[in-house]
Amino acid sequence: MKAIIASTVFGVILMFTGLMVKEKRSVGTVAILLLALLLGVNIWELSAAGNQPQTYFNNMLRIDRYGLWFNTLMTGCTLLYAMLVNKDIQRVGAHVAEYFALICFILCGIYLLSSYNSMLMLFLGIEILSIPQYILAGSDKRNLKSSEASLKYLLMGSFSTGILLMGITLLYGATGTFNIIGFTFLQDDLLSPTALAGIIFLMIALGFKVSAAPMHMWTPDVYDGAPTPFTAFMATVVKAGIFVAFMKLFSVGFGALSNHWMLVLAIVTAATLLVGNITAVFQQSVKRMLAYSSIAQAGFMLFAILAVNATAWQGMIVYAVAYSVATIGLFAVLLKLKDYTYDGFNGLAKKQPLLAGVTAIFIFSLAGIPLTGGFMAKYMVLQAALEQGQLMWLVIFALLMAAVSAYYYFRVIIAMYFKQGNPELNSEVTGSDKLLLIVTGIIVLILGIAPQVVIAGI
Amino acid sequence: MSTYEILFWFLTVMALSCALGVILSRNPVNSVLFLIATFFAISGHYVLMNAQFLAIVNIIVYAGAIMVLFLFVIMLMNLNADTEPQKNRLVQFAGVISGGALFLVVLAALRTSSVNMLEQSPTDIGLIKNLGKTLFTQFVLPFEISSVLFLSAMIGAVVIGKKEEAVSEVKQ
Amino acid sequence: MTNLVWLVPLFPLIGFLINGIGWRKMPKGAGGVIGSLAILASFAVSLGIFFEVKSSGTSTVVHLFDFIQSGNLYIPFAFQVDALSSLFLLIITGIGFLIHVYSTSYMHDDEGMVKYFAYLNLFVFSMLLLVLGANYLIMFIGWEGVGLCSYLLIGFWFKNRDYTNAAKKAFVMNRIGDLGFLVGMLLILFNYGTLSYNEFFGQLNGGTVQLSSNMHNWIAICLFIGAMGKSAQIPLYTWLPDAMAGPTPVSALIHAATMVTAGIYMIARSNALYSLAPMALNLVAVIGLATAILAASIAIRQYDIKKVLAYSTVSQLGFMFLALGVGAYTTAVFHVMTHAFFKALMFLGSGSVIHAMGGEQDIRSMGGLGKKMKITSITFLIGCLAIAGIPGFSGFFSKDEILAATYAHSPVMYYLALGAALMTAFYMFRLYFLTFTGSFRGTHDQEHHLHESPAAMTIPLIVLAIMSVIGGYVGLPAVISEHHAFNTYLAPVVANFGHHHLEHSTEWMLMGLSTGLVIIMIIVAYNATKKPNFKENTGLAKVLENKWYVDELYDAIIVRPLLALSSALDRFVEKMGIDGVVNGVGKTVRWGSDRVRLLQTGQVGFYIFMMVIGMTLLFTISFFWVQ
Amino acid sequence: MPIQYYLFLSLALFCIGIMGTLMRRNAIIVFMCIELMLNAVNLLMVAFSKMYNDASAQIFVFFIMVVAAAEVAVGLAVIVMMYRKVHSVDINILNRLKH
Repeated sequence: MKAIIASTVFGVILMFTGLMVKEKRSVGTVAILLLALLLGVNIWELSAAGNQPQTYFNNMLRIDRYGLWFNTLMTGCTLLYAMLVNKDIQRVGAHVAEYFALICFILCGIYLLSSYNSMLMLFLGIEILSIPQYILAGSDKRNLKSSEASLKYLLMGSFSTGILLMGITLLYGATGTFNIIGFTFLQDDLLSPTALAGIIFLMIALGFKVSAAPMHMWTPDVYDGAPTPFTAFMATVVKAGIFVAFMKLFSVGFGALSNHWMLVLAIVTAATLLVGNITAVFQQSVKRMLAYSSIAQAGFMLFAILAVNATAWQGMIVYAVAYSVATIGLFAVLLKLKDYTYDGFNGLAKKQPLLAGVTAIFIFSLAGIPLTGGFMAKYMVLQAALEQGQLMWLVIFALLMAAVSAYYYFRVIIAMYFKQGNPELNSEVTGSDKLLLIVTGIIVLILGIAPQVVIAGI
Repeated sequence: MSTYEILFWFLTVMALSCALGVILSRNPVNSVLFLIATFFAISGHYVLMNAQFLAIVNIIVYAGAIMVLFLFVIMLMNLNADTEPQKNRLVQFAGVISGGALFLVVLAALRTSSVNMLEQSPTDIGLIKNLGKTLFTQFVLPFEISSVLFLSAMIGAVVIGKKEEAVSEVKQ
Repeated sequence: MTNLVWLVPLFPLIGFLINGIGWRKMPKGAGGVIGSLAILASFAVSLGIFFEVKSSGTSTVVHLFDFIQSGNLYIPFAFQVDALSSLFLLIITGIGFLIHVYSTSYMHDDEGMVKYFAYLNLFVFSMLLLVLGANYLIMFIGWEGVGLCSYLLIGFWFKNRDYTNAAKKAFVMNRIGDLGFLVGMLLILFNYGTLSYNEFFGQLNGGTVQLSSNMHNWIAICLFIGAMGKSAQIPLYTWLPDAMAGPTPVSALIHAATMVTAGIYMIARSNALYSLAPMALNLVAVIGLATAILAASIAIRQYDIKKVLAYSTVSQLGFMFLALGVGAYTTAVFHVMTHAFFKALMFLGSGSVIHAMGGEQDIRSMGGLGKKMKITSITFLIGCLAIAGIPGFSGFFSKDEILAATYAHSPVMYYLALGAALMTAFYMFRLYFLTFTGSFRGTHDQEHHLHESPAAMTIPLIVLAIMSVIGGYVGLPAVISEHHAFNTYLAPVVANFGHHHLEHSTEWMLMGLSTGLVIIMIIVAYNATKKPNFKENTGLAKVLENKWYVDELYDAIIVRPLLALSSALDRFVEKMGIDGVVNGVGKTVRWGSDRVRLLQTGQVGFYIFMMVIGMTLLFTISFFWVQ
Repeated sequence: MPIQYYLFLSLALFCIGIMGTLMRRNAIIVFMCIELMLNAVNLLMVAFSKMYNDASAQIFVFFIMVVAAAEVAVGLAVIVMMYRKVHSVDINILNRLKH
């Protein structure tokens, strides 16, 4: 609760900062300070929390340790993100304070999503998460692609909101409550079709937000068109937040009915893995490849939702952090380059060995090579799916797709290490940039060697 | 047929036909007007279901504010039927077919769902006093939180709507 | 000493970090010295561990820290120190050290030398991790690590496009194999709830969880698929010959001490599982045998000195898998050891030759090098004698043991394996004679340039040559000595070895048969290469010219069919069949990607349309198909 | 009146809205069709509220309107921004980003 209040207050403070401080750099500094403070608030709230979940405001929120820990981690990722791409955000447009305020509001949405107990809060959380994203996607007003991305995202996002609401309504019609713990479904031993229809609608709407196939089609265009610093945020922390909401709904709310929705979600997962990995192979732009890769990674995270067990919860949090950190790092490197195609990476190892080195670590993590966080994350979600028992075929399929993913991820490594070229840099790589990238790389490695660190906090 | 039923069917037919009008009329202004009519029909349904407060809000907020905003934007852009581009027939047909298929599938799925009768007796849950109480006790958190939503929408309108000088890519 | 086992992988890791961080600034010599010293230190510790394990005969698990602990899943980061792993430690660090020393001289002119040593150290580190891990997950980490390092090292000379493609191929094929390993690992975890060797094997041998042998077969086959990729067995072997693109010492490292032996190690380590999975074991034997024959026959027709060696490795690995498949686990490990000696020797020898020839690898341009390069020539000859299985050399003991075990298992397989062994003798000596005897066929410049390699290169050759001779005496055949030191040493790890009980007379007979035939093959090879003729068709004039009728007879009966078989297999089975299928998969993916990509039309309407279609389908599935 | 009638009416309006989004090229009209979908949901929500005699559903409708208003504000801003650049609100010309 403290974090929710703090995030909104800080957002407002940032807006006023924009009014009073004209220099972009100072705004950036204030934003980073406030995010650090927000992280502090999160830690404070986490340390004060007991083991029992706490409910607030007539069961609107139900805050448990998992949610608080997730919030803390995601705030930490956001802080890392803000420090890494601070300068690039300042380059996007004139309204730097507003961008950071929107990021604060998005965090507020994530806090709601990790602790909602009423469908109303889910709905509001998703909207608080989405509307700032539409704005951030369109914030580079000099660039037509950015506006196009924004409009596409807005139209499709609103469409999915309609579907989400239809799902919530049907579910309410079937159960008479908005409270996800209070759902009672069984009518004469038969799942009421209304409820099942509601579940499917919700699956589609949330699947849209996490870019699961066939609702994924907005993802490449929006991620490609949006200003790169904001793509980095939208593809990582935001996505992780929605995943936790997705998981909470399907395991707390509908967990008992898993045999009714599991097959459909398994099909969605398979389609997501297939489309994401296969389409990524042919991309020429690394930014767009990362968009498809985020679809592919979403396919893996869907395993955690499918599994409905304790390992899945742990796997989800490890995955969220490992994926977010590696992707943020990769985007930070990408932002340093002028050319976002694979060719833009040619010969990077010669010119910027450190940049190339950390990029290699991030790529290894995304591809799931052992000793990086990505491997542990994939391992845990697949393990969770196996514990579930019926998903062997899907796990094997996922592993096959992971092998395909090596192809497009390693193209980056080949470009950096095995090709000649002279990559042009956008801006100078300063000492602090290097330090931050090294820290990011170390986090990825720590997650691979001792994922315990993340799990222990739950 | 009771008055209630007559009203129900009248409003239903009105809502559906006006909704079809929205998507079929070529002139955007007509579409807006049809949509407003649809909202009125839906408000009528609200009244039938004793949700008077929502009926009024629907007319004020939707028909009154939101739709006027739409109308305003359309007028501003000076869009009329002649300049309105149409999708080709095949795409329109595909749209109708897929939308219709979805409708039929969901309809078939929900056909067997339990039949509950709506109570005819008037209740007072839809009255403003009752709703106000619920809103400010049970739903006070969402009420407060929605302010964040508005705040970000406001920022959005400012950030996005404000005119900025150079545009790198002009119309092709 | 055992408790210090963590030092063994630590030294190469430190070496990697120092070289890896400082590769742009450090002088070349320093990189080589640091890299070599790191491995030497590991070797010293390994020796200590080896003798301790040898004297005590115990198996210890050294727990370092908790790796994963979530729910009922507990995987510690622990090392297993026992006879098997300590033996592999010795092979890896010992031969690894020699290769490092050799590299200091071989790579001296390369600008990326320090980086090279960083990769090399990382390679050794990964392999040590693979061997030391006390559970399958640690093994898998090392498993992936060696795949990655081989990728980096094969593509080390990345300016050549083919080389990077070879690197990519190696990596992708390894990944395919890894998939099998991963599935097998997950199956173990799913069924037994543990990945630790001790617990898993304990469960297998009468623990609480009892499973059908069907499941054991599946797990074993999945693991074997992993081994196929890493140890280059049909159909995943084509990366290994292509992997010749890397610097020659790397080939030596990959082929002799690390990487390819991982599959053998894994199956030998899992012998408790394989003993319960007869179907999988048969598969291992058949695949091993087929690989041994196929690769040996292809090697006959190769002209690239490293390609011949590469195919011979594939073939020898086939022999090892054959040994595993017939249940002679210790014999397979024995062959790993002897093979490590002579194959490292030959690769380094070929490196010496290539060095002297100024980068030339085609044996058609060599010949008569023995005069100029005495040490290389003699050591290479020792390697050839060892791999061919001439009595007295290490290869004889291990190969003979494999053949004997195969005979006990199935005489038909024995004859096939014997055929492969004979082909081995043929192509190895063909290689030797073409390279080192006769007259020089290269350019004048090359001839002028010929010289013996410096001491840093020849000393490892000599050491390896000595090992290639004496390495086999730790495992004398039963007919000579009842005490088999090697088997005794491995006994605590491998429960049931040597279940072939052949009559002594049979064994003598088999030994005599194979030795005799091998010597005949060597003579055939000598005759076939005495007058090297690399033209495709030999006209009538050639026949008349030829005084040796025997030559022609050999040629007609043995050499020609062998060559024909070799080209046919090379052309149809490998290029079109196996490579075609493997590459075809890649092509299909790319083709699919290109098509699927076009769905992304950029039209919002179309996107929503797809969403609606998808929604309709999902509704249909969940309401009308599932229910 | 059986709840089914409202369910079907609402679904019909909802699907008309979907058809509209698929058929029209004018971004504003597409946006209006989405509003139509939201209203269909509202209608159903009120019907269920009546069925359960529960005020919370009506509050939910209230929040849907709130969110819709916010979305419209941002949406129209984006559409206006787009219009300023390309002088059209045709969604078919939004195809710089593809493949």
